[in-house]
Amino acid sequence: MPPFMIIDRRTMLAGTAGALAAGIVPGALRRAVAADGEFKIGLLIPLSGPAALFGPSNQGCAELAADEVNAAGGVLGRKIKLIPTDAGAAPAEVAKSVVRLMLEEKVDLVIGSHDSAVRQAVEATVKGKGAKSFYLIGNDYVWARNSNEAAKSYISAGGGTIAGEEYVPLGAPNRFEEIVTRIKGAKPDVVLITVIGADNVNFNRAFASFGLDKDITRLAFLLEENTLQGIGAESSGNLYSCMAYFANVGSEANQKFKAAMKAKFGDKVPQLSTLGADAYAGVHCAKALVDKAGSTEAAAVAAASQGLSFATAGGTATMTGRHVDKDMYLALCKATEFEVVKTFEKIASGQSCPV
Amino acid sequence: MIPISFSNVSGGYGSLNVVQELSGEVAAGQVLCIVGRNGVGKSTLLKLLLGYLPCRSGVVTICGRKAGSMAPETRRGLGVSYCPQERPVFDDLSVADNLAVMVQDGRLAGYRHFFDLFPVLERRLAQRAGTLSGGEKKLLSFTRGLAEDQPAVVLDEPTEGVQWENIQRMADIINDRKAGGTAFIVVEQNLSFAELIADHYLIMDHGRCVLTGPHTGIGRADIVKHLTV
Amino acid sequence: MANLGTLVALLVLPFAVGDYWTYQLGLYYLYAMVAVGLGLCWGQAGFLPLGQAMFFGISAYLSAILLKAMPGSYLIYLLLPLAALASGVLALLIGLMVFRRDGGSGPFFSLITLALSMLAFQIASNWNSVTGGFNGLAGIPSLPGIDDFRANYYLAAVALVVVLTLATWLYRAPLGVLWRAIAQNERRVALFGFNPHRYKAIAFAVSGFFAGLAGALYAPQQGLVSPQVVGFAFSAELLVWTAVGGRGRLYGPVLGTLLVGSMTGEMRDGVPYWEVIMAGFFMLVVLVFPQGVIGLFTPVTDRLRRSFDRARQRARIEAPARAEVAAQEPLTIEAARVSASGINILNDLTVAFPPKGVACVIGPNGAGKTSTFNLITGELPASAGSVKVGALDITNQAPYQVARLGFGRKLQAPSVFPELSIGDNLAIALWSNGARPLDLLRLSLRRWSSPIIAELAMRYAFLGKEESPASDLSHGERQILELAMALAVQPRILLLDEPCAGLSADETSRAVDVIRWAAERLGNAVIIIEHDMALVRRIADRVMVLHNGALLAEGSVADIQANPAVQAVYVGGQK
Amino acid sequence: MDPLIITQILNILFGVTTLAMIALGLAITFGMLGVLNLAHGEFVMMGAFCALVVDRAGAPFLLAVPLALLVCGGVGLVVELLLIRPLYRRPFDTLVATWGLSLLLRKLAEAGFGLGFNSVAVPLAGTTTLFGTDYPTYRLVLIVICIAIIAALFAWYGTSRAGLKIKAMVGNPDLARALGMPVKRLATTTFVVGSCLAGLAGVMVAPLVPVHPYLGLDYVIKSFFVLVVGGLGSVLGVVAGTGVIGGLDSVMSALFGSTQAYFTVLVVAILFLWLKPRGLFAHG
Repeated sequence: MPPFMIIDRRTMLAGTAGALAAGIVPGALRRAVAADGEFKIGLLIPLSGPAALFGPSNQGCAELAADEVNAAGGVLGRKIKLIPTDAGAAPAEVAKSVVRLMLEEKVDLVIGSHDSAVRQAVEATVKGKGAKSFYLIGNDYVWARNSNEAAKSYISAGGGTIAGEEYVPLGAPNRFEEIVTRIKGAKPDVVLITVIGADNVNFNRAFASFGLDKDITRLAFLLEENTLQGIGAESSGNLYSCMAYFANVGSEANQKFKAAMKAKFGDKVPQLSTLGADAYAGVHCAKALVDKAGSTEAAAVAAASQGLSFATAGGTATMTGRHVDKDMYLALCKATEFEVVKTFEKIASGQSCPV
Repeated sequence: MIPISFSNVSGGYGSLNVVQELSGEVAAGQVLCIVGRNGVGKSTLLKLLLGYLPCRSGVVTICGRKAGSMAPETRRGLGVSYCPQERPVFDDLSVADNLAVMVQDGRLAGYRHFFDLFPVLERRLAQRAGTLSGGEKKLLSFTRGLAEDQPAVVLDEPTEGVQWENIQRMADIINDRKAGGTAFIVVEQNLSFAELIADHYLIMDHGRCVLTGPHTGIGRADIVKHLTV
Repeated sequence: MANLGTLVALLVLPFAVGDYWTYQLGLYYLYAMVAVGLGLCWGQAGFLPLGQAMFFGISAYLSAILLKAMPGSYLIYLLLPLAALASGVLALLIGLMVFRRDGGSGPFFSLITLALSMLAFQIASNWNSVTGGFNGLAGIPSLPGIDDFRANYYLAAVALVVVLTLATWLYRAPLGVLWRAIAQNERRVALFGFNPHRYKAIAFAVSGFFAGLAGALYAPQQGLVSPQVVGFAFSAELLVWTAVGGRGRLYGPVLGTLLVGSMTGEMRDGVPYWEVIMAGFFMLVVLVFPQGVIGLFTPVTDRLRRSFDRARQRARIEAPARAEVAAQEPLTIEAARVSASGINILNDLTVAFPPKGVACVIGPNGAGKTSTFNLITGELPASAGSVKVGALDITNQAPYQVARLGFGRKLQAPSVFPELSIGDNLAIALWSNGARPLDLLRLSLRRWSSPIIAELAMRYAFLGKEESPASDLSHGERQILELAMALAVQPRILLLDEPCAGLSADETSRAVDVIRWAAERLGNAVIIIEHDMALVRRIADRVMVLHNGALLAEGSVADIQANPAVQAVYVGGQK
Repeated sequence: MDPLIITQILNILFGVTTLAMIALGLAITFGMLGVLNLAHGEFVMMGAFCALVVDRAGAPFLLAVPLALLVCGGVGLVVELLLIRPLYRRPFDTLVATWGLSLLLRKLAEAGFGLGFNSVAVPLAGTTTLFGTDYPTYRLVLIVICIAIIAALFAWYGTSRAGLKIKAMVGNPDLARALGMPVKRLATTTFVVGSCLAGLAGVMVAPLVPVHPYLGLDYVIKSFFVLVVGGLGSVLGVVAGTGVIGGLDSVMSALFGSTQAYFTVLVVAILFLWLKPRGLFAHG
C-alpha cells in the first residue's frame, strides 16, 4: 500500500488538483519510501493559471501550521518540511507534480486543501428568512448540479418552490444580463448561487447593477474573501455566504490563528480565506492522524481517523467515520467583509481526509 | 538640374537580372520614350527607378539626389509622379476619391481641365474605380499623375486600352506640360502615340538597350523592326 | 535508422534519469506523438490546425470508456488502435469537407479547428453521462500487463518510435514529397493531376491518427481523462512546442515538446516567473530562429545524411510509360467567355488548335493569352462557351482533372518547387502519369526516371544533380527544369507560357531546340505563348493572334506578318 | 410591451455594442494589417487596470481614458516596432509571437497587481427607468457611448481623408507608395490605434467585471469569431459580425440559456468559417 494519503478537496476554478491527483496516483506509484529525517509533506497549491490567486494564502497558512506542529515536536518526532507544488496547471501536469513529490522529493504525505458541503445550511436560512421561492444559478458541472439537487430537496421539504434554475458553461466567457433579467421577472425571495470564480463576480455585479440586491436575498455556496473583493462593496448588499471558515469568524481559535499569522508574516499576511484555512487544517489533520496511527500506513491511518480531533483555523474539528464534523458559518457581506451571522455547530461534511 | 538620370542600372526578381546595365536621362521639358516588345524589361526598369526593386548595380538620380535605397514614397517626395502599368488605380475607392486622396483640401477643383478633356471621368465620379474598364482606369491614373504637377512624371503604358481620340488628348496634355518644363519617362508600345510626344527613344530587347537616340535621329522603320511581329 | 537509435536511447534512458523523469518523460512522449502530427500538417503540408487536442482527447475518452467497460481484458489491445483510427477518420472527414471550400487553407482552416476544439471542450464538459462532465472520467484501469509507471514509460517510448517510424516513411515516400510540394505551390501540384485537397486531408487524417494513438494510451497511463485534454489551451501548448522545436523537421516537434515541456515542468514549481521566461523564449525563437531549435543542428545532420546517401548510390528505376494515346485530337475552344469582377477577359473566343505541331499564341498585353491557358486547364471558369478535346468536353473541370487527361503546362514565371531537390521535382512529373494512389507510399518511386529525362539530362547537365535543391538554380535553369517537368509528363497537349522569358540568346536557342525535339518525339500538340518573334519564326507551325480576348488572326508566320490588322495592333493604331 | 422583454432587448443591445467595441481594435489590426493579434485581450486587460489605478487613486473615472490610451498606445507602439513589423507576411509566426506576448503581458500585470480579483466602482451607479423598465444607468450610458464611438469611427473612416488613405493603402499598397503615402508608418499607426481601442474597451468594461490579469482571455476568441462572420477590413463588417455573434449569444441565452447560447455561437462561427469565410460582405 502506498505510504501516503491525499486529503481531498472539491475542485475550484481551473485547478482540479487534489481530486484528480487522487484518481491517478495509486496506479502510478508502488514504491515504498524511506522514512527518516524530515517528515515531508507535499503541498498541492495552485501556483499558475487563474486559480493561482489562492496560492499564497494556502502556502502561508500551511507554513504556519507546520511551524506550530514543529514547535510541538513534529510528526512522529520528525520535523515537517513543506514542499509546495503547482496544482493550477492541466490535470496531467498536476498529477506529474504529485508523482514528482513522491519519487523525487520522497514525501511522506501529500495534502491539498478541502472545503465542506453546507447543504443543511439552506434549511436554516429558509426558516430564518421565511423565504418561499428560490432561484438557482450555477456553473454547468458536477459540483454545482449536485449541490442544487440537494438544495432543491431541502427546499421542497420545507414547502418552498423553485422559481427557476440556470446553468452557465464553465470556462466560457459568460454574461449575466439575460439571466438577471429572468430572475427579475421571476421575483424569487432567494437566489442560491453556485457559480464560481470570475462568474461569481460577474453575476453578482450584474445582479446588483439591475437593482435587484435590495429585494432579493442571495446565498452563495462558494464565496470567499478574494471573490468578494471582486464583487466589490456596492454589489454585495443582501448577499450571504455559507462556508466553514471566514477570516472574520469571531471564535477564539480564529483570533489565535490570525494573531499567529500576523506574527509570522507581519504586514504581508496573505488574504485569509477558506482555502488557506483548509491548508492549515490539512497539516494539523495530518499530524494528528499520523501521530495517532504511529505510521503512514494507510490501514493504520484509517483506523486512527475515528474520533480524531485536530485544530483548524475555525476551531476544533472531529472525525466521525471518514467524515469531518466541523462548525459552519453563515455570513452576511458588509461591503467587502464577511460578518458572521450564524454558526452551525458540528456539521458533518460529505467527504474529507480519505485515506 | 536633370530630373531623372540613371546609369548602368541592373536588377530584377530573385536570381533573374531582367534589366542589364541600362543608362539614360531625361532633361526638363523632354520626353524619353522607352519602347520594346512585351517582356523585355521596360516595367522592371521603371520599378528600379522608383525604388520598388533594388538596383543590383548602377546609380539612379532624381532631381539631383542620389536615390540609393530610398523607398518609393521618399522618391516621390523628391519630385516624381508615377502611373504604374498594373493596378493603376485604387479599385475600392470611388473615382472621386481616387483623385482626391492626395489633394490637400480634398477638392476636385484642380481637375477641371482634365474633366473637360475626359468627360467620361466626371460622369463616373461616384462609381467604384474597380468597375471601370481598363482604358478608363488608365485615363484616371493618367489624370491623377499629371495633376500632381511634379517636375518629373513616369508613365507605364498609359494608353493601353484607351480610345484613339483620348490618346491624342493625352499627347496634347503631355506636350503642354513639356512646354512648361516637366520631364517625362514614358514606357509605350503604341508607336503612334510615342511619335506624338517623344524627344528621345530608348529601345529595349532582352533587358538591354538596342537603340537609343533623339526622335529626329531614329526612323520609324528602325523602331517598328524592334516592336512588331 | 535514426529511429532505431532513438528507440535504443529511449529504452535505456530510465536507467540514467531516475524515476521521476521516467514518469514525466512517459507523458511527454505521448504529447510528442501529437506534436509530430502537428509538424506533419504544418511543416510538411503547409496548413496549421489549431485544435489538435481534439483528436487526442476524443480518442482518450473512447479509450477510457472501453477500459472501464472491460477492465483487465486483453481484447483492449485490439480496440485501442480502433479508437485512434476513429480520430484519424474524423480528421479525414473534416479535412475533406473543409479543404474543398475556397477558404479551405490558411487562417480559416486554423480557426475552424480552433472552434471545433472549443466545441469539443463544451461537449466533454456537459455530456455528464458519457464523459463524466467537468470532473472527467477517473479511476481508469491500467492496460492489462502494464501495471506501473516504468511499463507505461516503455509503452509510450515504443509508441513514439512507431509514430516516428511511420512519419519517417511518409516523409520519404512520394506522398511526403507531394505534401511538401503542396505547401510550396498548391496550384502547380494540381496542374500535375493531383487533387491537393485530398492529399491535405490525408495529411490531416494521419496527424489525427497520431494524436488519437497518443490519446488512447494517455487514458490508461494517467487513469483520468478530463475535458482539458480536448481543449484549446492544450492545443495551443502543442502548437508552441512544435514551433519552438522546429516544425519543418521530423524531430523538431519531439525536441520542442521534450525541451519546452520539461522546462515548464521543472520551472513551474521552482521559478516564480517561469512564464515570463517562456514567453520571452517563444518570441526570441520566432524572431531569430524561424526554423526552430532544431534548425541549430540541421546543418550538421544534413551534411551527415548527404554523405551517407552518397555512399550508397541508388540505381534509377524506369517509370512506366504513359499508355499511348490512340488518336490525336484537336483542342477546340468555342465562344468561350471569361470574366472577372465585371470585366470580360475573354470575349467569345473561338479557336481550334491542331492535334499536332507547334502553335504559337501571340498578342499584345492584356489580349487574354494566359487567361486562355487558364481556361483550358480549368483554373478560370467559363461563363459561356466550351472547351473540348476531340469530342470530350472539359469545360469547367477542376485543374487536376484536366491535367489527368494529358495536359502538361509550364507557367509563365518558373514555378518549380524550390525547396525540393531537382530529382524530386522531376519525379513528381513522372508520378503524375504513372503512379496509382497507393504507389505514392512506395519509396522506390523516388528513384523513378524516364528516357525523356535522361535525354534532357544529356543536354542540360544540371538536371543530373538530383540531390541539390531547386532553389540553387538560376532563373534560366529553373525555366529549363520546369520545361523538363512539363515534358516528363508526356502530355498529349503541352501548354508553354513564355518558355524562354528571361533566357539569354544562347539559352533561348537551346530551349527552342529542346521544344522542337520534344514536339517531334512526343508527336503531340504544343501550344506556346510567346512574344519573341524571332523565336516564333523559328518554332511555329501556326500562329494565333489574340486581341481583346478574341481571335484576331490565324495563319502561318508569314500570313501574320503580312496582316495589317495585326501590325496595327502591335504598333498601336489610330483606330 | 412587457417590461421584461424591453429589458431583454436592451440586454441584446448591450451585448452587441460592447462586443463590437472590443472587437473593433482587433478588426483594425487583423483586417488592415493581416495581423492575428492573440494579445488583443491583454490590451483590453491593461485598459481595465488603468481604470483600477484611477479608481484606487480616488481620481475621476474619466481620467482612466487618457491613461489607457497612453499605456496601451505606448505598449502597442513598442510591440509593433519590435515584434510585429519583422513578422508581416508570416501569419503563423505572428500567431505564436503574439501568444508569447499575451503570456508576458499577463505576467507583468500579475507582478504589478497580483492575481486577486479587484473591483472598480461603477461610475454611474443605480438604474434609470426607460420604457417602463429599470435598467442600470452605466450600461445604458455604455450602449450610447459604444454606438457613438462606432458611428464616429464609421463616419470618420467613410468620409475623412485619413480614412481614404487607409483604404487606399490596404487596397493597393504599391500605388499608395507611388503617391507618397508612408505605408510603414501608417501600419504602425494602425496597430497603435487598434491597441488604444482595446484599452478604451478595457476601461469601459472594468466596472462590470472582476479586474484581474486573466481578464483578456475571455474576450479574444469571441472577437475573432466576430471578425470571421463580419468579414475583414470594414467597420460595417464588425458591426454586422457583432450583430450576428453578439445578437445570437444574447437572444439564445435570453430564450434558452447560456450553455445553449455558447454552443450556438460556436456552431455558427464554424459554419461561417467553412461556408462563407470572407464574411457577410464578400465581394469580388
